[in-house]
Amino acid sequence: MITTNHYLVLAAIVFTIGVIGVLTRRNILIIFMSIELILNSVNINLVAFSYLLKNVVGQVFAIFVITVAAAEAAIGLGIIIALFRNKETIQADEIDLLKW
Amino acid sequence: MIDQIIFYTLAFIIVAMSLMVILARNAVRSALYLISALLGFAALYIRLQAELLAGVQILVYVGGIMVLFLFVIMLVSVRTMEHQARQTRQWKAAVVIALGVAAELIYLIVRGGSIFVTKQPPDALLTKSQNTQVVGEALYSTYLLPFEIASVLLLVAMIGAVVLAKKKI
Amino acid sequence: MNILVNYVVIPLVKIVVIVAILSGGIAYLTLMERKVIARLQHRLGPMRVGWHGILQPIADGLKFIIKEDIIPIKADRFVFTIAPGISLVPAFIVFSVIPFGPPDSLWGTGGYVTDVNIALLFAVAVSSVGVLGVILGGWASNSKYPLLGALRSSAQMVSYEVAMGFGIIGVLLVANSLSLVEIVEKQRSMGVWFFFVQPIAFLIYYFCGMAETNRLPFDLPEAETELVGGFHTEYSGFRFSLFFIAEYANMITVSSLAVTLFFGGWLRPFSSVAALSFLDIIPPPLWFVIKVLIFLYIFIWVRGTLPRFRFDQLMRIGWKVFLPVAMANVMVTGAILLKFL
Amino acid sequence: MLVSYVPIIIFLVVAISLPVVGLAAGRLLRPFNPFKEKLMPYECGVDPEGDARERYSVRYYIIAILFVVFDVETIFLFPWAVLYRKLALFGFIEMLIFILILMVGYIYIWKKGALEWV
Repeated sequence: MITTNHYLVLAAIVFTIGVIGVLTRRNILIIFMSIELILNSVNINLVAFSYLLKNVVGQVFAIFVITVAAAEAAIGLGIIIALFRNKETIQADEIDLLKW
Repeated sequence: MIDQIIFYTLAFIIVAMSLMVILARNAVRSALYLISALLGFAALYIRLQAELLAGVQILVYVGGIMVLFLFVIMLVSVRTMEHQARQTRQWKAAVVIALGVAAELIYLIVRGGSIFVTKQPPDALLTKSQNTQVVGEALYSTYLLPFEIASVLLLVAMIGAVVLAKKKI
Repeated sequence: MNILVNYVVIPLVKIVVIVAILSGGIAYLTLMERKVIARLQHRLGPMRVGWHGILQPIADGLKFIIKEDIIPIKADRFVFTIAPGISLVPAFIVFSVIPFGPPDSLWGTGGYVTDVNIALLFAVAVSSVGVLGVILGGWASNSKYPLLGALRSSAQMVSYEVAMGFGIIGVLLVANSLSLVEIVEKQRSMGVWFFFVQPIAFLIYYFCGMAETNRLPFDLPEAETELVGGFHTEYSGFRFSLFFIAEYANMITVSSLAVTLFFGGWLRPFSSVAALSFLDIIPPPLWFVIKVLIFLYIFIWVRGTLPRFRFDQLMRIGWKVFLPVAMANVMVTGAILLKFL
Repeated sequence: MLVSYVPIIIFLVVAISLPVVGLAAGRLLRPFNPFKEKLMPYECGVDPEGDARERYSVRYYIIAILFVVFDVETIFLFPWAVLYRKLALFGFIEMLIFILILMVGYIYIWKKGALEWV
């Protein structure tokens, strides 16, 4: 019997994987992909609760999360491109100046 | 029984592919694994009767955002990167802390899970009418304001991206 | 037990038949293309293999299989191998939701593999995945022409996908359903094909379809004079044939969706006019195939007639003409529909 | 009906097996004798110059951004169009505002020349 808890645990695992990715990888692009994983784990929770409570609000919010993810990816990757132009690197720990 | 098989297969795909995302050598491989994970998420949404969301997930995430990622990877890919260290220096501490957070989350879910009825409702309760209609009704009436704000968000994304990326404006 | 038969066994039989028809159809589509273009240019086309070249596709297929499969030394082997599959598989799966006959046809099992609630969204979403194969293929080759070709090709595909999406919304406003079966049924109950209700949406859809499948006059990615062969320059043998099959499968997908959305799917012409009921002698699936063939013929005809656009012209048409027109079409359709509510 | 998605999974398996079987069958039939020149990246017959993964025009990225933004816009249009008969005038005005806001951005990028391909 698969309960809502199963989905919550799955989401927690994916969330953790995302957090580890954000904290440990040096490549900004992979950090961004880890953030996408985190957003998706949140969506699992929303949809699992929407299924449990027989209420579609969770799905509506999941759609908004996807919208935010799209906007975030657009702006974030724009920043990476601007950064790459100036610093010629996409390693997170080499971008350690507040001003250049 | 079938329910368990579906869930554990999808969960395995999602977790394995997510792990590969953060372990992969180069960014294109990561993107490839992320695509697989996202398709797994979409299948899970279908299992949870969120059909519209599954379609949106494939259309926007797999067909849209991941294309954007691959474009940027191509734009900034630097050869030398593959030979450098993949992890930051503090990666051991980071993993320990993240696992601590995970343990806490799972403890909370397992202990606190009983406060809500965790038994899944029988199928087809959500689908009095089609999923698209039900979601649409909520989206265009109750959640009218977030919907309009979403357009402002997209406007900001569009303008911001162009400003950031174009040298001469 | 019943579920197992209805949702596993019967669909499996249909899937195998559809895949067989598609594969054969794609093979003979290449022959049709060569023959039609030869006619347009006053040539004969393939004549040697079999009667009037009738066995040419089989010879081509065999050749694809026995040719040496070269993976360039600098390529990313894993991505290089997987990319043609990413391009091919979505092109095929779309057919799982396209209806080719009414729900009561084929001994009551329905003229489709499956009828899901979000069929149209599924078809649009899945066909948007194919672009990833092109990008990954070009990247994995690690060679200049494929990379440039892949960038161009994917930029073109995504640009036209947007206008295509808006075009489809025009139909949805009239049909009010994402199920392709219901969309065709709606055309029957309204007694009019959606082409006559949404002609602008159709034109946008079909032109964008041509651009999506990288066909002339939008075949910039394969512009031989400048890019050698585009994103599949480094591909040879069977892997190349996968990209090739994907392109033709996409042509069939675009034509099938155009027929389903705008030309009444499996319906005979003037399905509401009883006087023409003698047309029913041709069964619905055959009507569907005939209509699809007409669209495929137009694809080839256009290729034989028009020159190719320049890349800047291509982008301008996509973003500055098709997109605003498609958006205006959606809002105008909405405004007109308000009168009928 | 959830079960109506099962055929799609079956179709997926069949579609994936096609190229796999083809590649495997071809492996038994085709020749294999590579040498250095054959495995070189193709550059019109001369030895390749430099690295292929150079940096490319940022315009491709702008196109991809605009694509994602409009793609998200279409996903809001899908349920809207399905529900249009129910929403009627209210829905029309709602979507008109949504599209007008995005139109501001569209006109902005048009004027800034981001759609120009020079």
